[in-house]
Amino acid sequence: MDASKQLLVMDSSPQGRVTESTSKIMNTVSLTLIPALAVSVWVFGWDAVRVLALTSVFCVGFEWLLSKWVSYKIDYMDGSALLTGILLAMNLPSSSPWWLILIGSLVAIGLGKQVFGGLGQNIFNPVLVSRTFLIISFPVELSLWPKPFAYDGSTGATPLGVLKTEGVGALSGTSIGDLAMGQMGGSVGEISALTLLLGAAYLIYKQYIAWEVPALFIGTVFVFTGIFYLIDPTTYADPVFHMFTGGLFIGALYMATDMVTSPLTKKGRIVFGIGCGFFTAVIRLFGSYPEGVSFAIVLMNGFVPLLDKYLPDKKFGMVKNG
Amino acid sequence: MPDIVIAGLVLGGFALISSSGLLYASKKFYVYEDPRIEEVTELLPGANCGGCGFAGCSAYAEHVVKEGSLEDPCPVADSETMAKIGEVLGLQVESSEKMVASLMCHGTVQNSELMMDYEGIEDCWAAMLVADTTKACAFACLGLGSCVEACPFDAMHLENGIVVIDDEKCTGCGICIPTCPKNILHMRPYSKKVTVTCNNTDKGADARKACKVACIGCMKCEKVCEDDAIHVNNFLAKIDYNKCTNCEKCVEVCPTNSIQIRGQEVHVAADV
Amino acid sequence: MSVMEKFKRAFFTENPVTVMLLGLCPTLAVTSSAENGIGMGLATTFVLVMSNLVISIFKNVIPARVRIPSFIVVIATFVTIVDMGLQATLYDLHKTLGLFIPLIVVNCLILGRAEAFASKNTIGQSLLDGVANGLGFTFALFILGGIREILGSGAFLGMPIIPGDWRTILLFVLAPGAFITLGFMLVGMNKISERLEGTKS
Amino acid sequence: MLLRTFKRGGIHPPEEKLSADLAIEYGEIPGSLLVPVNQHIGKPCNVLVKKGTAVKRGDVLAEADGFVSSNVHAPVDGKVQKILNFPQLGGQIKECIQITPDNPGESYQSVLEGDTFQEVDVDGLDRDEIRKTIAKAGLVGMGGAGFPTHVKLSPPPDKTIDTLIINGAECEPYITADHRLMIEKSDELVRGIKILQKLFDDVMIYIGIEENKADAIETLEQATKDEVKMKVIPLKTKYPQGGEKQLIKAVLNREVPSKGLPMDVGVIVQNVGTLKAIYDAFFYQRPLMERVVTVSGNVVKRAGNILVPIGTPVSYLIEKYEIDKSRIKRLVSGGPMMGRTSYSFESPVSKTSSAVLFFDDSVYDTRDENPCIRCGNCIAVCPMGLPVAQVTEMIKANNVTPDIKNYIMDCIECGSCSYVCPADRRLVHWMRFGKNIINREN
Repeated sequence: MDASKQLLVMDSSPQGRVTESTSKIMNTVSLTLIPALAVSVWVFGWDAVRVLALTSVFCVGFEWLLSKWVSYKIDYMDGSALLTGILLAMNLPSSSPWWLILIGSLVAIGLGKQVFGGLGQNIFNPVLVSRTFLIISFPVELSLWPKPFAYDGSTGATPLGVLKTEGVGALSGTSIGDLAMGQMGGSVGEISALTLLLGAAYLIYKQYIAWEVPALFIGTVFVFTGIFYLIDPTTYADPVFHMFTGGLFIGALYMATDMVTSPLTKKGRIVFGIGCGFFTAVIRLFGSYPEGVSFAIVLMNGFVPLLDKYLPDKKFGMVKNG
Repeated sequence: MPDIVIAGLVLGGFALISSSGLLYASKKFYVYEDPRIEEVTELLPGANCGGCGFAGCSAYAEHVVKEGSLEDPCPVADSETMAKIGEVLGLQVESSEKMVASLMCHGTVQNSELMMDYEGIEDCWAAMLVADTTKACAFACLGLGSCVEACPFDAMHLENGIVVIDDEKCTGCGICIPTCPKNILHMRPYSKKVTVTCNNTDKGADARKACKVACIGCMKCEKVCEDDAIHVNNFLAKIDYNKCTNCEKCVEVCPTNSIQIRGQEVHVAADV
Repeated sequence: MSVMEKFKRAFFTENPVTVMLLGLCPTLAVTSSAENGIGMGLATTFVLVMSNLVISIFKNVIPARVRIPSFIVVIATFVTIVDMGLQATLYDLHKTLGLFIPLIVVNCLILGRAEAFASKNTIGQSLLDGVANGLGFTFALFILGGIREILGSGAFLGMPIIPGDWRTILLFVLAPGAFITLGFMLVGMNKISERLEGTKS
Repeated sequence: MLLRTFKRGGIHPPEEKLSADLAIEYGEIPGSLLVPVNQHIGKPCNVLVKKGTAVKRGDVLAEADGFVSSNVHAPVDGKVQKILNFPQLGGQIKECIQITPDNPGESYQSVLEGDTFQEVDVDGLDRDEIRKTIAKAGLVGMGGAGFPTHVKLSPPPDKTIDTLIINGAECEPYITADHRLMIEKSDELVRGIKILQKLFDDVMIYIGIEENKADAIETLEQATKDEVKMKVIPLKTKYPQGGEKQLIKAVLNREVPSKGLPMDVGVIVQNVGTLKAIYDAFFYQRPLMERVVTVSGNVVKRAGNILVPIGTPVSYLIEKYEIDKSRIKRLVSGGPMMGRTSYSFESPVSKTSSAVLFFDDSVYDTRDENPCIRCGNCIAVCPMGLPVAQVTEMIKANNVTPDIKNYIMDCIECGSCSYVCPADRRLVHWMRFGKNIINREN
């Protein structure tokens, strides 16, 4: 063949693409987590950095190892494994020992993602699979939450934990402002609602995540807990407290909106958001675990294929014109 | 021991009632199934390839038993198996020779120049939506492997931009034939190794320009053939396998190497 | 078929649990420890062997159309014997296995062997088949229970083998752990048989 | 100004209308023309000429075979050199009639000036006569699909047509051929529209133009200001505004039913280029032998709109516009969103080639398909409301179920989904492949 002859490219239309790519989306999501991470470091000290570094290295590492082993192609540097690592760090207490992080990363990448066939194929959010796995398997480690600004490693319960064990009375004195800024015990990323909101607002602006899911998620929790607060304020905490404590914000803004495990259509996203909120509130109010966000999201993840199938968008031309 | 007697009587009576119910049901709801269907199914290769046009081997067995004839034989089974199936059905089966799929093209990228840098979906039909050919010859094998994908017996492979068929692995099921958008796969008897490896019906000069090993319709093969087995129609030679005796004279005489012996392909065209 | 081949098939190439996926209900439910796995497996083996024996003896007497109910009656008889026998001799094990002993009746492995093998073969062959498949089943349950016991409670056959200050993964003694472990056992099994087939051809 | 648009989906790719302000130029007659025999959707034509036949400009080279077919005329005086199969713009190989012109190099403008204008009494025209003239002139939809115009204008008697929409949306990037026609030939267009108006009782005419062509809107509003039943509708700049179904939705808020045609909602849509051709056919007795082609892309030194005879090879345009051949990686006929690639520089311009675009790798370089991350962008932008991600996965798995088929057949192949896919999945190609699977089954 004549090497100097230049062959024209033949391809199907369209002859153009947006500049988006999978790794760009993943990396942007990772970048928007920086403010929340900064607050975590401020509150929990260098331990938060340690957890973050370990989860990131382990998650990317496991993805790399699995890419050698499985029969399909894995692009371990596309940012998705890194994002899983960062989000996993945000779901763990900063006091997590290294082996816990190792197991958590393996579960997230292996069991949460690659057994289903890799990126895009997993039914459940890998990070939350890992978190629920760890909560069930290691109840001791996952209930020791470091106290804010106590860089000495002393631990205590989260506000929700206090609520569950000691009742509403024990909560007097916690100010909502402190909670919103993140001055409470909790896992690395779940503490500062405002910075998470900041990051997510950018993602919503970039249309990487749908606003319906977090809005309805948080709204449903607020309404549901509000109803019970109005019925009996001595037994149930007020809805604003529920809104700003625990993993509700990171769950609603970053976990429930995960592209792979949330519905494709607007209608599906609305049902998904309300469902997540409902289950979170039910678990928080009546369940045996103090926090229900991760269970609720994993539960609703299971419904996503059904939502996709039975709540499609209206097809053009389905209405007969008179 | 009155207790055990009562228990025995109760259970026994219950058993009696139940069994009469079963008896009634077995008579009332009996469905006759020809036992030969199972026999035939067991004789069949069991690959469930679908080459016969039925949904798997048992569906084919049901068909042949119901029809009581072997007019459309299992394309994969050898003649011995078909004879056995014939025995089950009480039929005489003429032994038929194994057929294999054969590509009527030798337009490797060396012979027929690639005309484009195709970057769409790796499938011949998908490529046909973008362009009618990928090579200089409009009749050539596209070399994207729709048939390779479809072959259930791993008998087809891509080599140098065309499909190469392994006669030993090919069972002659014929699944690949309709998967070719260029319609250049056909069946030939296993023992007849001489094939025309071209499907270009353009005039000689145009065909030659498109591919170095194209059939130019020069009629030399037709003249040399003593068995009246090869004919040129529409500038393309075609072998009648009922008459071909594998004498290989046409192979020797072909000026463009467009008649080839399977298993001994000449890959580069002769300089004419 | 030789005895060796029979055992190889039952243990490996056609293992009831990891290849045929038969009798998964007891497999998943009672294998929280290796001991439970063995107990369940042996109880099933007993029922399997005895029912195979009886069915192969009476195979010519049982009418084809009512064979399934007849098989079930035979199997149920032996399950009742096992249930009572365990209650009398190994009360603790009986308590852990609980409902799953009576549920052996509906284990498809037993009915499957009765239908596919014992009702068509000689007494000796059927006995051998029962023993081989029962032990294959027991073997799979033992492995599954063993893995779950080591990971979930840090012990093997009741003996602690992991240093005391190490944590065990609680999830593995719970039901999800059984599913996850079985899943990975199937993966491993497929990988091994793929490799063996590769060396053969 | 409240701009009309279709509601669902759509995208806004960079407009890149490089040649929007450049007047239509006239080409010369090239040294050799390849006139494709089959330039329309429908039955192929019967070739009437042989090698060596001398033809005059306007002679019928190939005759329509049946109703859904269209004549092909000789664009120049010359001699038939050869009849051969040749790759077209768009990749297919079709039969072509190669003509060696008598006067190569002659300005096409002077050829056109040789034609004589003849006033036609529009009111006196008979409806069948109009359709017959249009059929004889070999008119096809010049927007890209190439459906014979006379067929489109002959709806079955049970369909009443109350609206005629003139499609001047030109929503594809780069293309400006219709834009320039609307500015420079507005009076001709209006006269063409008046002929169509005769075909139907009491028909309202809307001219839909995207707002990024403000000068065209203004010119046509000027030209139609005395007409009661003609109205220019400015539309929002949004792709695919010019898709037939989307245009009807935007202008009239009527939804063409799934699997239906515009005439099911009482509408016929015509491209502005077709109207200019109708004008030529009636007032100059000139069949469809030429068209305005936009030459653009990112490797051209200067873009342009040029009027060339049909059959002009692309290599002529490359020479005329001094394009560096070695930089061309993609040769696209039509717009970048729906246009098809071609592989030969000798491919001829046909009745449906609205633009010839030249690109290198920097605009779009094919990347490998990555796994779908279910972002849902393809579904959000689909103007037809199809669950693209799921449908294409099913096609890929070769699992085309009846309800999937329903979705596939509604795809208009606008390319919005592929355009926004962050994982570089070839969604349109899969959709087209799905249609192919369905066609093969039938």
